Amino acid sequence: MDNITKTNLPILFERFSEVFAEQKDALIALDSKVGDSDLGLTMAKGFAAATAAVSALEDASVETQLKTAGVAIARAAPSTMGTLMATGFMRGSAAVKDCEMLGTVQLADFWVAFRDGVAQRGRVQVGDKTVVDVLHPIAETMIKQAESGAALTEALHIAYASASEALEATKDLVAQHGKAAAFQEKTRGIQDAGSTVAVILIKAMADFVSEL
Amino acid sequence: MDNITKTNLPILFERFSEVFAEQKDALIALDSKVGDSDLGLTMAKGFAAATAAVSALEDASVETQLKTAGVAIARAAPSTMGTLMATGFMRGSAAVKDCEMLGTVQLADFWVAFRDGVAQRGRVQVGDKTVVDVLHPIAETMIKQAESGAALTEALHIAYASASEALEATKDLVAQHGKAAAFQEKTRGIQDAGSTVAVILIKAMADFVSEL
Amino acid sequence: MKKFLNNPENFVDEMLEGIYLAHPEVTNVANDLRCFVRTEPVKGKVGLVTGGGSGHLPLFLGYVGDNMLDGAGVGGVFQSPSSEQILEVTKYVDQGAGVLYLYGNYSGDLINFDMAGELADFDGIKTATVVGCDDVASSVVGEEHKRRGVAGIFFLYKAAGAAAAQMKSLDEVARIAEKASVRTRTIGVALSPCIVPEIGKPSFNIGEDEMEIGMGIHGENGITRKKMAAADDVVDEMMALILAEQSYETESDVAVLINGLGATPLEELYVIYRRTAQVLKQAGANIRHVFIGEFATSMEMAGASISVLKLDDELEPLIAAGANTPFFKHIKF
Amino acid sequence: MKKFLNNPENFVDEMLEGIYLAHPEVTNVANDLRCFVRTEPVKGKVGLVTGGGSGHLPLFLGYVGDNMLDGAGVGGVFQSPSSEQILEVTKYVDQGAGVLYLYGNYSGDLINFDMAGELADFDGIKTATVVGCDDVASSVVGEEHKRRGVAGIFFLYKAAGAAAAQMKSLDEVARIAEKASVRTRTIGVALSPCIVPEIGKPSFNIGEDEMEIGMGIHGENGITRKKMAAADDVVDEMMALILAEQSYETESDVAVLINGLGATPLEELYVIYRRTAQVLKQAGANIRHVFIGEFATSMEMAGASISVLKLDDELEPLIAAGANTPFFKHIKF
Ligand SMILES: Nc1ncnc2c1ncn2[C@@H]1O[C@H](COP(=O)(O)OP(=O)(O)O)[C@@H](O)[C@H]1O
Ligand SMILES: Nc1ncnc2c1ncn2[C@@H]1O[C@H](COP(=O)(O)OP(=O)(O)O)[C@@H](O)[C@H]1O
Ligand SMILES: [Mg+2]
Ligand SMILES: [Mg+2]
Ligand SMILES: [Mg+2]
Ligand SMILES: [Mg+2]
Repeated sequence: MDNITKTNLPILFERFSEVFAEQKDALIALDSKVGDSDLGLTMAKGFAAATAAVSALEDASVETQLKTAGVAIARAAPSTMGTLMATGFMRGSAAVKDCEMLGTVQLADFWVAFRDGVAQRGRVQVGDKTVVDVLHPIAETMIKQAESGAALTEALHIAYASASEALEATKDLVAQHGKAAAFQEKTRGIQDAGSTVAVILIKAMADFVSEL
Repeated sequence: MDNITKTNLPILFERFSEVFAEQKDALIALDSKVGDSDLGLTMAKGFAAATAAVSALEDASVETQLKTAGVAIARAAPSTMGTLMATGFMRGSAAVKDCEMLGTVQLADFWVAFRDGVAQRGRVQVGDKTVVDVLHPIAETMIKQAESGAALTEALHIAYASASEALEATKDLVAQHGKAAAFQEKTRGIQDAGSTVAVILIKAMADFVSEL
Repeated sequence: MKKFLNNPENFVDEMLEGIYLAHPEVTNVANDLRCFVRTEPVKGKVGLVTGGGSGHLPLFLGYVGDNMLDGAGVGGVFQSPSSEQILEVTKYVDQGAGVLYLYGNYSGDLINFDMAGELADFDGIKTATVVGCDDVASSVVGEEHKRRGVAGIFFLYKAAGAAAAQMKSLDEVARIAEKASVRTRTIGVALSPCIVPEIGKPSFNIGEDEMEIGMGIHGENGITRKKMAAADDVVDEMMALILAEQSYETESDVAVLINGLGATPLEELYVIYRRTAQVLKQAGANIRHVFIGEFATSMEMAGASISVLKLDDELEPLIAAGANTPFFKHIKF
Repeated sequence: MKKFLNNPENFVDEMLEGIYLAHPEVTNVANDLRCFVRTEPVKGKVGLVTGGGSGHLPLFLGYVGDNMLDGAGVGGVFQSPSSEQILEVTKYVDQGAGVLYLYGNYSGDLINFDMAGELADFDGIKTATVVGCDDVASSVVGEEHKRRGVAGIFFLYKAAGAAAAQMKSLDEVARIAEKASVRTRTIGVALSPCIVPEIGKPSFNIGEDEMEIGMGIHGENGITRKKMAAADDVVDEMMALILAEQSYETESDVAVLINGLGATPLEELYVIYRRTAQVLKQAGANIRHVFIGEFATSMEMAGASISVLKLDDELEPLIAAGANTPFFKHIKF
């Protein structure tokens, strides 16, 4: 089936938890270069909490599940990326209010709201070397795929490809925000840690839908 | 002449100034072992001030000159030894109140009052490894010399000899007072700095009287 | 690591336990030690909430008290509090007149306070936000909104706190805080790094004979690193940066804050003030209020900062007003 | 040497210039910056005069103000003021009711205060003396009069200051100060040395991982030097020394002072207080008053001290009383 339903969502979050647990040390290492080394820890904690909160719900709507995940991440991971991911899920949930299932069109809305929420909360623009540099191509790709009527699996894989490319491109940028900003020119050449998180998310989502 | 008169006193103080200026570095070195290295400085300053104050007086009595010296030292040298020397001169001056000149008997009274004043002000006893360990034999020797009717030159030289001996003996003691007390056992083997000052004083006085 | 602590992970919570034991006039809500509030909120008053990382005492929680703030979200050392903690503090502090968020301009804090404000809005609590961005070393003129918030936030607390105590409206208190923010400039100098307990060693170094002018309170890059100089010369160099942005021709009244970063002795802060006062007078300023001591620290960092607030007739009496918190007491003369 | 200073010889005088510029409520007499007094003496009140070396701010001069002291002789760093300076302060401070000398038990200070008292006597001014000797590490029980005076002298200032403000007689104020002295115990721990400006380097060392329990505020020998331990264990070891000399069976009310020596962050002082409060409660004490911060420092030395004053019905309200000096403000609740 080429849709995510409210029954699938708890399993998707479990998948998120698993990959962030796997990527924990890699993210810590990335964040240690020009940050405070907490990113692996906070993402693992945040998504574990989201999974627990979502699976504790009973027969909840897509919107409620996404919102619950956001609130759980905010509580468990009060770091920059924790709160931004929480914001993303909360804004995304509002964008798919009343949707019974998430296809390409709905997930395009979700990722646009996710990106806009993060950019607004973080007060950043594309090119500032933040997670938004990857969220932006994800959202834009999803819109295009929705317009061209692409199936969800295909759309997500294309979005993932554009995200990977954008992640690679963050190496050429100089950080403008957060702890990394203090390192200025030294951040050039280093892949942005928060952007890596966004790639992990879209890849896990694409893989999950492929297997549905 | 075997007496110190009010006309001699300003010259005696000049002599004191000279020897403390000469001994400045030696006293600094001594005080640096278990103290704060200020003794050479404060004694040179104190006696220079005493000399200036005494020579500024016009036809003053023995008592006034000695007291003026004490006050000047207190003002110029607010260190432990500075204030103690000031106390000694002030108490000594009171002991020779109304004396026209200082012979063996009067100087015995002077040194007894000097010693008692310092011991009382410093709250110390003989054997505590302080200046009193040298002031004490000076006072006691002067009393004996006065009782036996010795001439001043002779009395002062005997007092100087006993002072030198007592100074040497301070090496065997452990400091109980002042900054040195914190060094405790480490003070053993080291000659007491304040006691050295007392020896310098009595020697200068003896030499001065010899030359009268 | 030479610090008085037990398990580094418990450092912040044990510090808070000590504070609650010592000062019954403050307490915590939501069963979370890090949701720090005044024990007795003032009915009908605009609530003032601050927050930020630990390691800066008396900043931030130290200014919660009479005529100052009402609550603070307490983060880990140099970490933001969570939006949920800020929300819980907000809910307790709100007395129907709304809540002003007043904190330093750092990404993590901005994000979490904004989030908390959004959540508070769902609960029908009106919030407004003013951030301290007084550090002249952290962005050029024209980009003031990008500047870090450092010790000068004390003046924002003082002014807004006194205004709120006069039962002014949320808009009014926010306007006054914003005005104090726009009129405050700070420049710091660091002589040594500090140690975050969970890290256990200095996160950067400053050479034996070096200082860094403009370094941030978490060790962020400053303007220049150079050989340590005589106090008067250091002050002159620092004050030049402030004087480049403030003139005392039309309004000459100022308030000055000389802040120690942690290890610098109070004696040295007065040596710094002596020169600062000379420089300010020379520039035509009239020093109306002076605060000297530790107001915003970086653990045991050695160094100091100078903040100058240009007063006007509205701000002056608010800075003069009395205040009483467990960490800061000001008696109006 | 990383310090904010100009010519080290001028350090104390420049610090004083900074203080006088900042705080018009204090001034100097006899054309000597080091003769430190309240600008407005209180008619008919017993004068309280303290003094000692510089480098310990807010000790000593920082406690000159309302309901506290009236004057201080200011010495060089870690040096006694001169008897003449003390005398000048005494003359200004005397308002006909006599003057109490209240200072720490160090040779140089004893000698100079005694001398000043003798000179004051010539001028017809009645003086009395009480010295702080609260440091349990510096002499055994039975030899308490030989102990060094450290941070606990704050309690003597507080009690005597409040008593004098009630216009009690010199004998009464001296009796109360003496009672506070007898009932106060302090124990300190040092983690690092400090630098006297004129010397320019640390005058002793403490190993990277060591602490010295009982070290004096000028670096005098303590009781044991050992490996740095967890905060709770350090406090337990320190408090054992105080509990060996105080019991809370018949009288249980106490006042506690947690004092930072200079470089130790306030956060850590609260971690220390947390455990101190636990230990005291366990021992049956009832903590009525708590003071936490820097009250008696040693320049930039890292370390802390704990002082405990056993209260009685006479001392309690005196410790509770308000006070207002440029460096210490206490608001009575
Ligand atoms: N203002 C911001 N807006 C959006 N993303 C940001 C912002 N600041 C930092 N980031 C992202 O957050 C990542 C770091 O996240 P995290 O480790 O949680 O930060 P911190 O440890 O500083 O709280 C960065 O790599 C960047 O992608
Ligand atoms: N309480 C005391 N009574 C008498 N003499 C003392 C006392 N304390 C120290 N001394 C003497 O003072 C000498 C040190 O003098 P000084 O350098 O002036 O002391 P400080 O530098 O500590 O003020 C010691 O060598 C000792 O002889
Ligand atoms: Mg991080
Ligand atoms: Mg972080
Ligand atoms: Mg000496
Ligand atoms: Mg300090």
